[in-house]
Amino acid sequence: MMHADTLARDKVEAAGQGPLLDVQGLSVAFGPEGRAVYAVNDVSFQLAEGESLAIVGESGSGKSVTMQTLMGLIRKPPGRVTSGRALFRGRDLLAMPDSELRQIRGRDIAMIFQDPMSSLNPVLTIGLQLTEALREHQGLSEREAERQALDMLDLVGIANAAQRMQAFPHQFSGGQLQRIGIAMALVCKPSILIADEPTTALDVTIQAQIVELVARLQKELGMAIIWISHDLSLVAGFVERVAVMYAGSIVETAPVERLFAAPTHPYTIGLLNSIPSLTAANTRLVPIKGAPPNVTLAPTFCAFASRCDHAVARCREAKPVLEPVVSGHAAACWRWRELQGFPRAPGSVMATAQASGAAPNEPLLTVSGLKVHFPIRRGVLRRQVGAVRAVDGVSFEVLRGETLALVGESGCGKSTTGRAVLGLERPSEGEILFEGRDYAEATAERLKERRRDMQMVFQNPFGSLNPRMTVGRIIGEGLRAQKIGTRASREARVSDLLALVGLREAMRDRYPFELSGGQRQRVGIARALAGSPKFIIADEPISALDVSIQAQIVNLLDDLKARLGLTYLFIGHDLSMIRYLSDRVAVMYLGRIVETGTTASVFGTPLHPYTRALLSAIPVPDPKAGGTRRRIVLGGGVPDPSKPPSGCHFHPRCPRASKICAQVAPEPRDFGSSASGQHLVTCHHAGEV
Amino acid sequence: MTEAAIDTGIAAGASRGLWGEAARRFLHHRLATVGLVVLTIIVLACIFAPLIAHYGPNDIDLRGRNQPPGGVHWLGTDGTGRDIFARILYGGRISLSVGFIAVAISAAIGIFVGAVAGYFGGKVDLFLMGLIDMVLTFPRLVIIIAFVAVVGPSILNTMLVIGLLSWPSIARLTRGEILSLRNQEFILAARSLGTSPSVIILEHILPNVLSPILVAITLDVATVILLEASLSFLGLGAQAPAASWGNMLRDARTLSILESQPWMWIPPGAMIAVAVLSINFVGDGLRDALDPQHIIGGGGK
Amino acid sequence: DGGTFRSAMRTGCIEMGTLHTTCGHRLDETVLQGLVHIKWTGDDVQPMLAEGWKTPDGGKTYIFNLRHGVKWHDGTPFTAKDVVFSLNLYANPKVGSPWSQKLGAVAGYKAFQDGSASLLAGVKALDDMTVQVELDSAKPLWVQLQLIAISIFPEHILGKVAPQDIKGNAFWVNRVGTGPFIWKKYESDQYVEVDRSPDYFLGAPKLDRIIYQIYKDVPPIIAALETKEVDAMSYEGGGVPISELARLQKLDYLTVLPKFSAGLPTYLQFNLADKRFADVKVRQAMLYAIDRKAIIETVKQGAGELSNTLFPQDWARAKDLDPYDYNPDKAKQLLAEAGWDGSQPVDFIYYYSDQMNVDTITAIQSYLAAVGVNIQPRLLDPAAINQVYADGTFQMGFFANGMGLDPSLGSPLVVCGAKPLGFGYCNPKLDELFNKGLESADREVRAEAYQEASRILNKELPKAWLWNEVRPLAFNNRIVGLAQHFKEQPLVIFNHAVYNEVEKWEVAK
Amino acid sequence: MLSYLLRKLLLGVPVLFGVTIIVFAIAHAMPGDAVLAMITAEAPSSEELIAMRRGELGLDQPLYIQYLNWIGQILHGNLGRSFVNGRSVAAIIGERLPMTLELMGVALLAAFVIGTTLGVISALRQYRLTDYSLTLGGFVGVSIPDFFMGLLLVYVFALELRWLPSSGISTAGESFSLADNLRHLVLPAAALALFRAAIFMRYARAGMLEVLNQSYMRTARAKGLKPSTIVLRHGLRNALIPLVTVFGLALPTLFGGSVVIETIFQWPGIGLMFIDAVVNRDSPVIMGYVLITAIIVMLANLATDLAYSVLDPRVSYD
Ligand SMILES: Nc1ncnc2c1ncn2[C@@H]1O[C@H](COP(=O)(O)OP(=O)(O)OP(=O)(O)O)[C@@H](O)[C@H]1O
Ligand SMILES: Nc1ncnc2c1ncn2[C@@H]1O[C@H](COP(=O)(O)OP(=O)(O)OP(=O)(O)O)[C@@H](O)[C@H]1O
Ligand SMILES: [Mg+2]
Ligand SMILES: [Mg+2]
Repeated sequence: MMHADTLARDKVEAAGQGPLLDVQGLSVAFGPEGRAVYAVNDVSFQLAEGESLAIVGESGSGKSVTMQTLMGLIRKPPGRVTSGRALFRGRDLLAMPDSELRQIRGRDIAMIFQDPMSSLNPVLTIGLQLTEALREHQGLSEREAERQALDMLDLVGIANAAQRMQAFPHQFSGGQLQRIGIAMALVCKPSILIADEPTTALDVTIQAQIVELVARLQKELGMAIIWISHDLSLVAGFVERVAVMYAGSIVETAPVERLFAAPTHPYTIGLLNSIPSLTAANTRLVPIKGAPPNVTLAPTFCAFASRCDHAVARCREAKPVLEPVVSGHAAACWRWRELQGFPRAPGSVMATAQASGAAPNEPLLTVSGLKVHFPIRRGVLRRQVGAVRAVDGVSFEVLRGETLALVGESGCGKSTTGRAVLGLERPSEGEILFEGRDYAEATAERLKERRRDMQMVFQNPFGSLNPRMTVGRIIGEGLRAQKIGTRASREARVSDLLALVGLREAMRDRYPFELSGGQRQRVGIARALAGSPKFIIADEPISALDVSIQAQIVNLLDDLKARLGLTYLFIGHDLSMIRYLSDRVAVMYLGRIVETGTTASVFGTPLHPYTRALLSAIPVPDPKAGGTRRRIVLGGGVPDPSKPPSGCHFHPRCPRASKICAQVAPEPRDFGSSASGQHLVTCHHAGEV
Repeated sequence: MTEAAIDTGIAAGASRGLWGEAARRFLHHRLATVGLVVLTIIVLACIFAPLIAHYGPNDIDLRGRNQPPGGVHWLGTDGTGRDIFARILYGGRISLSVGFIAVAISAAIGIFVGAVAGYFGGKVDLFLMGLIDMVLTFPRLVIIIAFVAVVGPSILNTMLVIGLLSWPSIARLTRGEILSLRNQEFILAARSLGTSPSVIILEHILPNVLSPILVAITLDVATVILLEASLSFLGLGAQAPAASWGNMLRDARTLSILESQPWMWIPPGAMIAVAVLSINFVGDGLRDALDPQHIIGGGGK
Repeated sequence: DGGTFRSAMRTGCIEMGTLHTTCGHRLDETVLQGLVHIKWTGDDVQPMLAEGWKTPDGGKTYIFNLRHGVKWHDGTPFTAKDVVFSLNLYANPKVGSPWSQKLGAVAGYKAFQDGSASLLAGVKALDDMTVQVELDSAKPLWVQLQLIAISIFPEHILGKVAPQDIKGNAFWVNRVGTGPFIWKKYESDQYVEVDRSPDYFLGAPKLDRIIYQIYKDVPPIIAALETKEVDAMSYEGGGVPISELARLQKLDYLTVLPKFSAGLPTYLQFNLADKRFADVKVRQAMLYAIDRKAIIETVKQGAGELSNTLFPQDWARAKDLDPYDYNPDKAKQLLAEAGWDGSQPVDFIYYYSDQMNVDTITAIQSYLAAVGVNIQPRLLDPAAINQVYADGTFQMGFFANGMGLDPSLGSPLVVCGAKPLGFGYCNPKLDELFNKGLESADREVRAEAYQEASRILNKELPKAWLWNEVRPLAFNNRIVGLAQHFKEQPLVIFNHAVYNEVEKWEVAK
Repeated sequence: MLSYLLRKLLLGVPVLFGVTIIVFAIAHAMPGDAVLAMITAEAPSSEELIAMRRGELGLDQPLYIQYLNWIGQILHGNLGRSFVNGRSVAAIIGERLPMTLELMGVALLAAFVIGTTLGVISALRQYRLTDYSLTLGGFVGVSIPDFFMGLLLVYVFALELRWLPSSGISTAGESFSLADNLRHLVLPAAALALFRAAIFMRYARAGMLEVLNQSYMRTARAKGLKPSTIVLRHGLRNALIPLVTVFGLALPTLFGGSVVIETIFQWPGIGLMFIDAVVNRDSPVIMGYVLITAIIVMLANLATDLAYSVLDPRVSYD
């Protein structure tokens, strides 16, 4: 059996003809006929040996399902492949029995999954998880398998790999886990690597590391790559070809330069338009209007029609097929020819978002010397033996009516700061003044009052909504808790809020799981707005969303700021978005703020080495720039916040560190001018060029 | 048009309250509905036992003892000529009420203690865990004998004793679930809105930890119905002439009856099994119904 | 090879020793022995370690001539020292044996009890092989009534043990006796194994060994009988439960003796301190209300002998007793006359929880309910029963008492001030008759006294006499000499010696 | 880890005090006492004798003094002497505990292995015939009380089939052999195990269903592993974690169950001892039993915690 198999493969390889992977007319549906979800509709694409292909598209457009179908990983039932073939080296993956497919999985085609933490088995050592596929497929001895796994770990840059083989997933940081996931996919040296949004959950610096890593490995190992993403700018730098998916179908496919230069399908155009530009600041973002497609309808028309400015009757009657635009570039749109003349960014974008009334100068919130330490207890008597210094001396002001952005690597203490401001975390030290008043010793009643004025949009759009409450109840919860208004008036207020955040009234009775990420995020915002607060802490409200939805939300926040005069503390790590929406920026590193200033001055003249590194890692939605930009890749990971380095926390990773940095913690110094406003930098070497 | 489709899809379930929606989901769960119907039939039959059974549960007929099932006595008679069918119905009153009420007591205590321990943590948790360990190691036999002596034997006391002794497992379960839930962001969100701890426990935590607890509760009902039989052996529980499924089984505890008079033990045994099975299906249904994410009709096909 | 006899035994008192408990005495019949032994006919005693005895003064002084040449199983000769030691041991207040009362008639017993004497003055060794026992007053039936169930212990072993340490002493799990079998091995809650003693003074046993298998529960014994894991379910096993009778009767390798063993009067107990039961009409009504014949025929499957008075012995019962035949109308009438308030429930205690007795109580409850007496049964265990008795916190109950060999043994149930079983009943006439019964050894004279007593008990019903318990026994036919032994005896007294002539039993080839 | 264990053990001390105080009080609330329990009609005791025996046993003292005396003994490492036969409680328990542990150990293990296996199979075949049959069987299993299950097993395997002996731990009068002992063990262990296997099955099924939906299961499949490896190595390991709690909770109930089963099968363990002690109001033995079982339950809890940390590396106790 095995023998014949190998023979067959050799034959195809010898023939040297045909693509490595040839997917033809693949359709996948979930659920019984009549109530089906048409997740993938007539998808065809080819992948040549060593080629790198990106599949982009909105959340829910069928990217993952397509790939998982190829790997035989979708659950059947409810999943079913309704048509199509997927030829891998001439053999149909969809037609072969599972036992045969098993031989291909992991060995010839490997996959990196979206969420590293949950796709690694929490109770097995990563050593075992790395070697088991090797031993299964290549019958290697334990030693040999371990050796190869070690090599692979080294390759993906896990330091001290030999020791870490014995560690369990929870002992790694998110970035490390993602690399382990990559190593796991690569150990068997597959011919195809499928990477399913492997970086969405990570912050820019790590994202950059991983993209770089995969690109390098692809060259070294000569494999073909399919990289799934919803972030066009991310893939721009390193793939050769892009396929854009929408509602289960590929709507456009082209070489990457060509796609950015001459997008043809209106959806692709929309997608490109929603990306904030690093160069043109303070223009309004252009999201694609409307909601993501409804894939429960049979694919008999153009699914994008309802959101398309150019849709005509025909679009609603028949489904367009992929037609070649030029060689290697195809689009599925009835009107692509007519649309080619249209400008890429439709209409000049509206003017600045900072239309708010009062000049932002009077401080609404003043945080000084804030420390939040989480005790680490050990021993029989639970003595405190140390502390996680999540926030370690943070001072900043938020002025009335402005948006202050708090940025920094994952785990640097941004959320903790936010929670402390809100009173959800008890500060170990420091003072928080809101409208000039300190609430540290406030009674429960006074605290409750403050909570009317100050609200938070939580980081995790799913985790922060009770899965068993309807949207209406979630939004109204604050009103009930604060006993605001009557039952009827609360209902009315919820309706208003729904409208305000752009959700339809019908959403009121839905459960969180029935919402898309963007909708969930808006529910979170509506909930925060319910009590008419003056101040909102928005904790990474957009990091998990795709660009077009990000654009929607950012616009919403802007509108609200303008209409209601809100003040924001915006936490995030997506710098391009932050640059777009904030007035001032504070950069955090390991529990401390290292640089604060107006957006323009921080982005224009970053003075702290860490800020510079961060900015350099921002992906640029331009395939040409991607290769040429100099990226400062920081060594190592974020240090353990319970044992922060002495002196300047950043010195072990700082390219500019000198002796003094290891000994003395720098004080903030103002490098601002009257034009640029205050620009505080906490670095011994700031200003030295 | 796609948007319209979404809207109509939602409108179908317009104004879905938490419970109305749950009820609708429940009724879509086929096994759960069957369980509920069976359980309802059993409960109604027990309540209306006097109308259904031709005989009283304690009407003895010494000359007509040990009769096999037949036209007169549908399920036969026992060692003193009592009608088994009637005893099953009347016995169900005791067994089911003991099962439900004792479990209700233990679930109430267990969930309360577990929730408090899990939510507040620290010293409270330490103290309550000690309490749980203590109750877990109590020898039931001694406690029951002493309890009967002090308060006297009655069904009410049976329920009380069982309830007071069997809550620790549910408390542990609840505590564990809550520990893992306590730091979820939606709890933080509720706190930040100024929601009070009691409302947080009731509205946010409990609905989300209910599913494993429901499994434990449904299994507990069976255990309790059986426990009542052992208790009546010790003097607590249903006293001599009164019937309960458990003590009907216990009365059949001789080799002769086991071998040649199966009509004395199969009916009570089967009733326990059917009741427990139905309760479990209802529990499954309830669990799925309270979980909006569960695909309707996914269970029990 | 004489083979093994396996007998089921329901007891856990081996470790405690026979001095402190009433259970486990059957074992002593095969290992330890007394001066005398009950005859298997159940109506007299036969000499054992005492070859013979005489009483020169009509029952005040007894002189026992001990058997010569008897050796303890460890080889030490048996002498009068052992007898004197053993009787003192029973009476020793520091030992605290419940059997102590059996020697209550011996001279010097009081002084021994209150500490003014350190020995029983009335017990003396006249020489190595002769023992004299002097009583406070003449008791012509003393040997027959009191000396049974008193085993003689080896002085050379137990004499070294302090009296307060006798209970639970290692001796009890490694007994040294003079009987037909030698203690071999004891496994707690499992079995006792005894092997034949070739030197037994009545002749070497034919069986090689006896294994007493200990059971707490009855169904396992029935199963073991069926699977031939045990050979006998006899007294020490508690008798075959009625519910399993039919099943065992079907097995051809078993001899089932359905009507054997009695001497257990079963009755409804009244708390006479409670006003509701003070009127004799109420008590009589209870008996009229219950169809005892039906209960015996059905629930008890014949395992009961209708009785209308205390004594199980035929000769002690008058012939003209009121039969209290089933008559619910009469019962209602009597209750009405007594002004019975049927709305008040009656607290009714019991402690036999086996199938037959629970069925019986069910039947009684149903019969009583039919005449307006609403009893509410309450199951208690022995300790609780004794507590309830001591406190008098009950109204009615269902009980049986082992009466044993002689009608005189029934007195603790009914004489004035009897504790704990009297419950306020007192009739001086009756007490007088009981005393009269003990003053003579003449059966005729005694019968007259007891028959008169039986009439009083029948009329006044201090307890409502229901029946005498009959317990079926079952034996495997492979043990020859056992079942036959019982077949000859129409009604065996419950306290009857079982292992009488055990040396003659054998395993069928 | 070590300090965690120490801390747990230290915390156990007040719990043990609590248990013993409460049980002591409750045991004395039982009607009757050791002296009354020994009275029978055959050998009625005088009131003086009763008083004397009470004095001897210390039952005439106030309850708290009795408890203090008892605890004093315990602190000297002495469990006291049985009221009934005067033997040392430690010796009695020492003799019998191994029997009970053998029975319970085998039963628990069998229940766990059988229950888990069937639960996993049931989960893998969710909503198919196998699943339904196992579920039904499981519920019939939890509907048969220990005492009836024991009888049923005896009837079928000892009486009808004659495969196994009906009671005892070994054939009486023969020298002990392990094979003989194991033959005797089968029925009582099965009677104890079946009910619990059914319960384990329910939990194992739920746990496995949960695990099957986890993304690491998909990863394992994506690696092309054998189905058996996927289920056993990746699935079961994770499904076992919640089961460990149920396992720990089953232990105390097993002590209760073994009282019944030891009686039915005449298994001479501490359950049989305990029931005698309760009937006899033998409070030193009752208290000895309570103390020992409480300690065992607590140690088992600790072992559960350890097993937890072995099975789930994310759990760390420090
Ligand atoms: N098991 C399933 N049952 C029903 N519908 C499903 C199932 N799995 C996926 N779908 C649906 O199929 C569609 C495509 O899902 P898929 O996961 O491929 O999206 P995606 O493009 O990977 O999105 P994302 O960017 O959010 O990962 C979605 O509408 C999804 O709801
Ligand atoms: N309750 C807690 N106990 C102990 N450590 C904590 C606790 N909460 C947070 N931490 C630690 O404090 C540090 C800061 O956490 P925080 O959530 O504020 O980071 P963040 O900047 O919001 O990161 P991200 O971008 O990943 O959300 C982290 O190292 C985290 O592990
Ligand atoms: Mg996806
Ligand atoms: Mg955060």
